[in-house]
Amino acid sequence: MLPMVELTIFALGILLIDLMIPREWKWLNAVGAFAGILFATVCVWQIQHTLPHGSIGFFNALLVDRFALYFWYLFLASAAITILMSARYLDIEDEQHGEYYSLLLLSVVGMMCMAAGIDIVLLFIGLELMAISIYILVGFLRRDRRSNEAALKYLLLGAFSSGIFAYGLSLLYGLSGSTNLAYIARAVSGPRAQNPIVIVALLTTLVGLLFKIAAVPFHQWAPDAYEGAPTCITGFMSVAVKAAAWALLLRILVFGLLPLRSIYTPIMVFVAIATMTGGNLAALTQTNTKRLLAYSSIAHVGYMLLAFVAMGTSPYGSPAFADGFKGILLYLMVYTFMNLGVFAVITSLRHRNVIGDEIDDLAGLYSRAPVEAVLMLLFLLSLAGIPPAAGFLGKYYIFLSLIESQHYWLAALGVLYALFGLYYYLRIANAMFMREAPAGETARLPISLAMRTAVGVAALATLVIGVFPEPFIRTVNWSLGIVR
Amino acid sequence: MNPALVIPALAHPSRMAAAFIDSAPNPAAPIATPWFFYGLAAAAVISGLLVITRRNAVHSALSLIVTLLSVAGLYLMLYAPFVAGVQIIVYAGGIMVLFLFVIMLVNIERVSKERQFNRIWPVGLLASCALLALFMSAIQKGKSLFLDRMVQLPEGTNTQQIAAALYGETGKMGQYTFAFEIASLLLLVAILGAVIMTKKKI
Amino acid sequence: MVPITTLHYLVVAAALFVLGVVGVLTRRNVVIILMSIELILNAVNLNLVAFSRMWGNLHGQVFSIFIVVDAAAEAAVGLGILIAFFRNKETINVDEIDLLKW
Amino acid sequence: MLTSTINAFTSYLGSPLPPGNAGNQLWALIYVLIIFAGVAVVVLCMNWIERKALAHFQIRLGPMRVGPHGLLQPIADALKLMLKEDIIPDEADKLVFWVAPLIGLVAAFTVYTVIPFGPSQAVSDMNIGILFMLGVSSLGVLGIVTAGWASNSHYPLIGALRSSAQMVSYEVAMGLAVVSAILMTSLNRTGTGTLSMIGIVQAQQQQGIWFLFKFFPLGLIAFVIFAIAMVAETNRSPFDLAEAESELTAGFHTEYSGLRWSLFMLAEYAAMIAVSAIAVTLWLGGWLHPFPNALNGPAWEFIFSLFPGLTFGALALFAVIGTVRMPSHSFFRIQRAGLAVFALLLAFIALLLFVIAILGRNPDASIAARFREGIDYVYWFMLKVAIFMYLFIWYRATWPRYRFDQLMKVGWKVMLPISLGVLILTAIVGVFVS
Repeated sequence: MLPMVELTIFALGILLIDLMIPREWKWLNAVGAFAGILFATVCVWQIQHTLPHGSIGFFNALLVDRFALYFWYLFLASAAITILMSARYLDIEDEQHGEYYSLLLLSVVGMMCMAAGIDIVLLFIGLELMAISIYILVGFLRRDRRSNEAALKYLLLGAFSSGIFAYGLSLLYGLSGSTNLAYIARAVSGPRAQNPIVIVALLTTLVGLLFKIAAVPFHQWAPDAYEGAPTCITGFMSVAVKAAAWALLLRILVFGLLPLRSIYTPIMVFVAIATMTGGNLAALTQTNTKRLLAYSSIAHVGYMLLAFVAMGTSPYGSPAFADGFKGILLYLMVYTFMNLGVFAVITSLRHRNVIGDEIDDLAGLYSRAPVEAVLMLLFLLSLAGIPPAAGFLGKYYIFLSLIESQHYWLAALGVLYALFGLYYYLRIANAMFMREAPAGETARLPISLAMRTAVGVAALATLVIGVFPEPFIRTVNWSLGIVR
Repeated sequence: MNPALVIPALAHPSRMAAAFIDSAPNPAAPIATPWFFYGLAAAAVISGLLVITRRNAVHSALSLIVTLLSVAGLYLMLYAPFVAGVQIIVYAGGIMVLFLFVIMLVNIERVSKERQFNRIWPVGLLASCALLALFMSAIQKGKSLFLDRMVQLPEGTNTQQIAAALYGETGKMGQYTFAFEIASLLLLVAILGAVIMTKKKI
Repeated sequence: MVPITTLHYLVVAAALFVLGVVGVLTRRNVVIILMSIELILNAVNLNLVAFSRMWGNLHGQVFSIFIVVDAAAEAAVGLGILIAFFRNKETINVDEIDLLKW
Repeated sequence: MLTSTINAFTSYLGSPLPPGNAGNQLWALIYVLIIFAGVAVVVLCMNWIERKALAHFQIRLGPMRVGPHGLLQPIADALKLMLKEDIIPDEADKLVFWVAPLIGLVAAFTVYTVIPFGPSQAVSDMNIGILFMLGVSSLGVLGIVTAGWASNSHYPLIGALRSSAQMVSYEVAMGLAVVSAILMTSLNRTGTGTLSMIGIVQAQQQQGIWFLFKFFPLGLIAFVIFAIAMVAETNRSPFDLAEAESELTAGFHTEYSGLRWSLFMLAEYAAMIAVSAIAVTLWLGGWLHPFPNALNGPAWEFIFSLFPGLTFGALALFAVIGTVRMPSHSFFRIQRAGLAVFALLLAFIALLLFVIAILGRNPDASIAARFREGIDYVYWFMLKVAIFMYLFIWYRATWPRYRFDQLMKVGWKVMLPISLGVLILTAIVGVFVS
């Protein structure tokens, strides 16, 4: 059974059961959603073992290949950790509703369609299913003005970018007469690639995609949406939504529009540099942790775009291409765990009357929750790309692919910006370890078991991927179909 | 292509070949006079212009309705009666009523009396003009790419054919069945969102 | 009189698209921005239906129906969020959405 | 010009036409004019009938002075409305205030282009007939919303918001009920249904059953849901609280007067006829006479073709009785003469119909036979619609008004689930049957 079907059944079930359970028992929704994720994982696992070579389902709409399966696992993992993070947080915010979990599961359904679709109709509808679910989740704290504003801004810009994206897709349909990416790839190849209409189609599609992955100059929504959203949703957005947008981008640009890469790669160079610069520089001055992490996540998109540049400038299938692709996938996996870990710790700062998203709120965390503080340090080092932690691995492959494709100065720029990153991540660490906790806030933080599990799992994954990278690299190779 | 890196989608285009029907190119029969087209197109664009320039949001909404109806007329000229019907029933009858409703609920007198455009409007306008110029020149230069024909679609069975694409012929699923199911989830999410956002107490 | 071809429809669609973009980029009123997005989606639909006629298959028309579905969902959620926002702060102007820095 | 007109006319009468196609464009234009004038006249008649019927429900006489039994009352009313001062409030949004009634009117009248009075008695047979009809009739909401807003006054605005909320919510249940009827059209050998209004009636003809009785009681439930929703959709009692005098003065058209107000009334009645026509087409077999499967021999055809004449004969009889029973006061002398003339007119029409029925009893290509057929179709269709129109009046006379929250509750929590359930069950049963 497709995991989408399974997740939908659970989402609908949660909506129904939510009506029947009393207020005190609402946390059962979280249990239900978690069970749904587990069942879906079993479904994906089954599919993985019954379809060794990737297969096309639903009359050419879905391509369930290893690439899709890889992303499906990522989405499920991040959704699971997010659910663990959410239960307590929603109680504090007094917004413990079944709809939250239902929307979370449905957004995962949308993401799965984005990763597996090869039909632009399905890709678009999956994208919108995910995006609209997330708009609502961002605005889920309805009485909170910041949440409202974030949702409104995110929706306006998101819908705008979807419109532009759809315009590009409509031109692609016009060029090929089919909504299937394989036909589109055939239609835009050869001498037609230089045609102005093809370029307009590419540009509009590209703008939509860059909006979704929050690349500069289409990033304005990200800091606001990240800051205003409920913290657990911020974590989810920064990893799962980003991974889904990347899956969509890779599906369209690499699987569909590969013939046009001589056109889009130069654009990507500028976008990558601008994204790294913009993200890193803006992150330097932030005082709000969520906003800082939003800019840092933009910066991380910049690194991944570097890998994309390497892919675009080296021949299809060459080592540089493969390493770039691998770099992006590995980076997304690593980023999922380390960033969710960071957000889990920030979420756990939320308690009575304290929102906990300022850097000042982290002051003295070491004395209030030593384990979390240490793990937070691990995540931060990983984000900065310091070797024992997993973050290094993703960066390693990206810079490797850049060097393989002879983009030495781009690689140098990337390393330079990574140092910038180290500075602002260490600012957070400084607050945690060097500063005193504010008066009246010295008691131990009440952290729920689920949250401890979430942080623990994320930390374990970050550490294990960093220390024993071999199986994970093999996984990525497998997902790309590289026999080694 | 390096066989080491196999991306199934590109390696086997034949396997994912959707049997999309390309009917025999027959010359376009005149549907209506070109004046119909010019009239509807002018109505659509002019009222579109009114949408973004009117001070009063209700006037904008009414202009948008005119645009939507003109576009529905253009669909009819393109032998797409079902899409035209959907356009009228969903857009003009549903979405626009929603818009008018919300405008009236959040009706603030002062909004229509203050500055209508944001501070960077010249930049936006300039960028958009550049965009328009880009599009027009692209269409002008790239028109060789488009077939010089308009296939006459069977109007009488338009709905049935769309149904076949969505639900499939008897016994097998259509190309868009899965997307259709996902679209139902999209609508469910929209209902959830509207209820969560507007209800004071869930 | 020149016969009407696909290009004519493309030009109309491009004009509508640009009008929508202008509206999003220049207006302050959130409701009108949402309407401009509807204009953009209409331009997309017009493109799709014209191409559908050009190719003689119905994929474009089916796609345009999906876009209409999406437009409906977006409008419903957008206006819902707008109402929630309006409840907390009595404005619907974009640049007064200023609690979060732009 | 004249000869071409005549040619078009005679060619329409003389040549067999494809179903639902009103021949050439000229004839379509004439058809549109006939329908517009016809609807306007019917609305005038409805006005009289409604007032009389309501009066009789309340054991009063109703209008009696203007013409015999007040028969000329609607004309007097219309004259009065046309001559009345046309007031536009100072603070109103002039343009929108002016456009709003037109939106409603155009929406209500456009619907008539796809109503099939017979297999070829329709202006056009669209592939998307029922969709077009629902879409255009849903545009009527816009007229109401804008009218309420443009008046720039509290009662109209609240009334407009209420009635549009009501119409939009009942449209959902209505649409689902319609879908379950459309689903039934696909239960044939090829498995393809149709949205065309004519096609829907023909499907009932082929399956030999009105969809009202199909899959008993599923068709019936869908029909009942539609029948309730259509009353709400037209803002009629008992769902008329948006125009409730006791709460909101006159709802969205409080600020309207004179001709503009009468346009709203015209639109309301035109919409009532239109939704009744949809109900008749979808569930009551449209132009088919009762029991089309059992009673269809030539003899039955002849008997059914006598019905129009009989109806007019009965009306003439009523008029005669009225003439006889009129009190012999000098005041009533002219009235009595008028009613007698009216009775004679009705009797003449009845006679004409009988003659046509007898002349055209053999189904051949003669003009009489053609005429007879056309009259039959239109007659059965109109008779069914007339029953609905009477029901509208009946509801108004007998039922108390809903409260607004009750109304919304009924719409969303009762009608919607039931119509969804009926739709699903219809699909399941349909799959098992085919």
